[in-house]
Amino acid sequence: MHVDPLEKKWLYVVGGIVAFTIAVQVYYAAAKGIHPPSNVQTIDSAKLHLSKEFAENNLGVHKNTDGSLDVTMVAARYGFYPQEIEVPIDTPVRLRIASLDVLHGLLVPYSNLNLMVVPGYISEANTTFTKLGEFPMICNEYCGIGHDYMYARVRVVPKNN
Amino acid sequence: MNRSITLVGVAALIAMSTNSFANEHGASKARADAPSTEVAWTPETLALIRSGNAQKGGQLAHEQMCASCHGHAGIAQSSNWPSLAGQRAEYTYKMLQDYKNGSRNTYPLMTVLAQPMSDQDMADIAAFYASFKLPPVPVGTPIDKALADKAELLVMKGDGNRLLAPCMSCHGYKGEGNVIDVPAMAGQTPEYFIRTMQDYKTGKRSNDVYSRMRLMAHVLSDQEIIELANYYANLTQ
Amino acid sequence: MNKTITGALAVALGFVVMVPAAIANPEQTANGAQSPAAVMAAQTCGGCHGTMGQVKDNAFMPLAGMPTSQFVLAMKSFANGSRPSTLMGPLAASFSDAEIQAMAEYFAAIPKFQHEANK
Amino acid sequence: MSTMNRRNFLKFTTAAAAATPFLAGKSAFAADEKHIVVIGGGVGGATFAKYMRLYAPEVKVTVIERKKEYQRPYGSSEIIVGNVDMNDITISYDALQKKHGVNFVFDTVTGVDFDKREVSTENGTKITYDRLVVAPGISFDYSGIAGMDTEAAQQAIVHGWDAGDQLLTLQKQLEAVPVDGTVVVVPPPNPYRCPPGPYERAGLITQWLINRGDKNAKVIILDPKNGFTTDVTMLQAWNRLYGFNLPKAFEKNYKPEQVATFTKHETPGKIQWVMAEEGGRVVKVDVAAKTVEAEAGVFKADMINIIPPLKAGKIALDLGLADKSGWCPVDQKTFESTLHPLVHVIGDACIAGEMPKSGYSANSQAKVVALQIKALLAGQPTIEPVLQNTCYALAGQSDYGMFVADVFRLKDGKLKRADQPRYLPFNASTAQYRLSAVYLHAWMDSFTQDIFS
Repeated sequence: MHVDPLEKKWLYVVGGIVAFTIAVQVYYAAAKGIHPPSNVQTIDSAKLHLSKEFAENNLGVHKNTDGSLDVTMVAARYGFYPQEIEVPIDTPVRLRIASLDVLHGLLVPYSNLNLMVVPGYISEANTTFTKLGEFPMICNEYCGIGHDYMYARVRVVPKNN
Repeated sequence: MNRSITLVGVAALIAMSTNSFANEHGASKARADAPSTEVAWTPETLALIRSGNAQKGGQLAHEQMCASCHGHAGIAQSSNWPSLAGQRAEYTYKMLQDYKNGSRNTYPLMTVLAQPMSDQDMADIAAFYASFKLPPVPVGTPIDKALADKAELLVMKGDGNRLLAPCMSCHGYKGEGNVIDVPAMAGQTPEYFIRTMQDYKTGKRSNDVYSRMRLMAHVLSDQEIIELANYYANLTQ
Repeated sequence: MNKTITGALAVALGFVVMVPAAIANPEQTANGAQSPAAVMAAQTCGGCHGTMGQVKDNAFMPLAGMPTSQFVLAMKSFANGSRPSTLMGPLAASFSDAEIQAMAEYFAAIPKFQHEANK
Repeated sequence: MSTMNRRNFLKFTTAAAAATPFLAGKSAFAADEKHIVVIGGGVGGATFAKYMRLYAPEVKVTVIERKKEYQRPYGSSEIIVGNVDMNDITISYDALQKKHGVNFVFDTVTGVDFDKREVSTENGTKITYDRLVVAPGISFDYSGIAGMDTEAAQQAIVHGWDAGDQLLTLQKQLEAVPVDGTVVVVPPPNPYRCPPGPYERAGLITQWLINRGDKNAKVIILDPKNGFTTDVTMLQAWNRLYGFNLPKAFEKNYKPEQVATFTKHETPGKIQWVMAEEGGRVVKVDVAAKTVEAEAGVFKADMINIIPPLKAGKIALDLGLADKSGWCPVDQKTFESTLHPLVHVIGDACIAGEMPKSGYSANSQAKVVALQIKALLAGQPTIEPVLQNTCYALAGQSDYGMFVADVFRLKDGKLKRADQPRYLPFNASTAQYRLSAVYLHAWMDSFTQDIFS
């Protein structure tokens, strides 16, 4: 097969770019431990309510000693629990969420929160809310006929409130 | 903030509603810290329920005198008790387990009946009731059609402002229930429906995982509950 | 509280407090319209099913407001054993058809009892 | 909710007027207002007062009672074994007064002038009545038991059959019983209050000793009778639970195939029942030596609970309402005393044909009397009565219940029970025993509500 030498050079360049991109991702994933915001840990979805972390009384917002917040949530047909959470603005939040039943998604507009909640896994995301107000939590993975109705809210309030 | 106050209130109610007889039998525990139910839908549990023997269940139901309140074919003899005909086996099974270990303590009588039952017994009884068709519109209690119609919006659309999902999203368009343990409600007696919802609303009943029903009941008005009761009683399959 | 204080005062002064019986009570109004025979038959149920069938305990069925046909059917099926029971079988068998009918009419005429949680 | 009609409005105004006792004497009442006075605020008296007001709101009802609070005797044996405490059995008279408009006079009745229709009390109050209802309960007659006739003996060996502090005494005595000690329970002869009660108590004590860890607990019932209400069910339960052996003399009360279902236990059971025919009748008690001498022999015990023969409440005896049997004869249709007109005697104290002396009987009688008095006051004919009794009992274990249930009607002037089965069937299912226990506990509440709230 005849390939024009110029074309050949460009093929090498493109191949190099692809390889570099993959290498960067592999490097960050393997060496720096950076993953997409989900599936950080496994958990038995069927026994979620019997676990310590996702026990009903443990859901919601917890304050850490350094002032940052941990938010524990559960997605279950058809809702997010707790249904409403309140967080102060400009505060680091670590969200950990698990599904009781099927695949769900969690999206909060005006934030970088957009993650899949896969049954059997705990999904984790770090964020900081920078806009005051009430924002819906939306399920963006089709999870059943109640998919549209997974009503829940984040209320971002001023600090020291 | 409101929500957490509510939750504290609910927890307090739960703590207060422990029943003396159940206490005596060790069925009731410190509800505030206990999970809403001990039942987990593991593959083993689901397999056990699938293996339920309806015929054995019928025999057991006879021995346990279930028919006295729930009727021979699972259609309640009087308005006060639920019909069990056509109920999802998982739901019946879960209720029996919840009664047994005190997660549901609204009826001490059921706790006492469930205590001697084995897991297999419960699966059998659940299979027995699941083998019937859902009940027809209850007789003896007049159903208010006008009230029933008013509930349609809530059933089909819910109310986003109150974070209220439509009932049908879980309980089905025909009130037939849904996997795994979402109960069927079609043909249920209005009295029982109202009492159940009020028990959820006040927190007297708390065996719904993650308060899924309590949260709904809490934002429903008493009038809406009555409308829904008529709606579901009036649903025929 | 008030009544106790007034009562104590009156006793101290050698009076007998005769608080007249005058508290309007919906239960009284409901009983007035009933036939004496119906009231007589229905009173036997009260010890378990509550005054006028308005029991507050879950174990017993509230009878107030129960449709006549439902009541009669329940008693008949208890009596002939087709509805299993502990105590209702022997009891239902001891009442006559006329008494059962009278009870049924009595309870059907009483306003339906709402459990406290339902209010 | 309730619309106020003119009559009720008038009553409210009267109520308001009378709330100031200094201004409103009796003159505040309509001259023709009928006044029923009730002596005794127990189950019978309290039920009567509530239902009289319910059935005939125009009638004034005054209850004269010694104690400010009521302690229910039904279910009170559970105090001894610690299942409930005194608070659980103590009931307030508030609802009767506030909700039902019943007058209460907390005082002791000293006499009744039947001609003047006037009751006098210790504080010197005189109360006139149109009809008098006497519900005095029971009193105790120790005269037949040698060794129990002194005050000291009666304080050392208590009956605990009328609620009160004696229950706490029994509780302490039971706790002091040494491991594998012996408890003797002596039920009274017929008739007495709460027919299955003494046997239920014996069962509860047995269960308590077992729960405590006694391997060889021994509860002996020395009985002046050859049977008791619920015996057929109770003895079967004890055979199952406590290694009880059926007395030979009692076997005739079962069918042979039923006797065959009883287990023959090698060792004497944790509970024993010495029936009269086998020498259960007690003749003498030695309080100091803690021995009970029965016809069958002398029994040494660590705790003795004797329920002596009973009679009508003291006030009924003092007022001459009782006959030589110690109980009060009445017209069984209206419960009007046959010895004094315009006086009705209800509850344990009266002779009510085949009706047992029980809380439920008293409750049913009280309602009947309220209806009859309503008719009598209105000059109408009295009504053919129908009454009911239900007694629940535990075998000992708190999930093993049983009952007796009867309906009574008037036949030839006497209350006769309907000829129907009255117990759980011999082959009753476990669910039926368990449910009976649930109903027993539920009944404690619903029954109390029917009377007091």
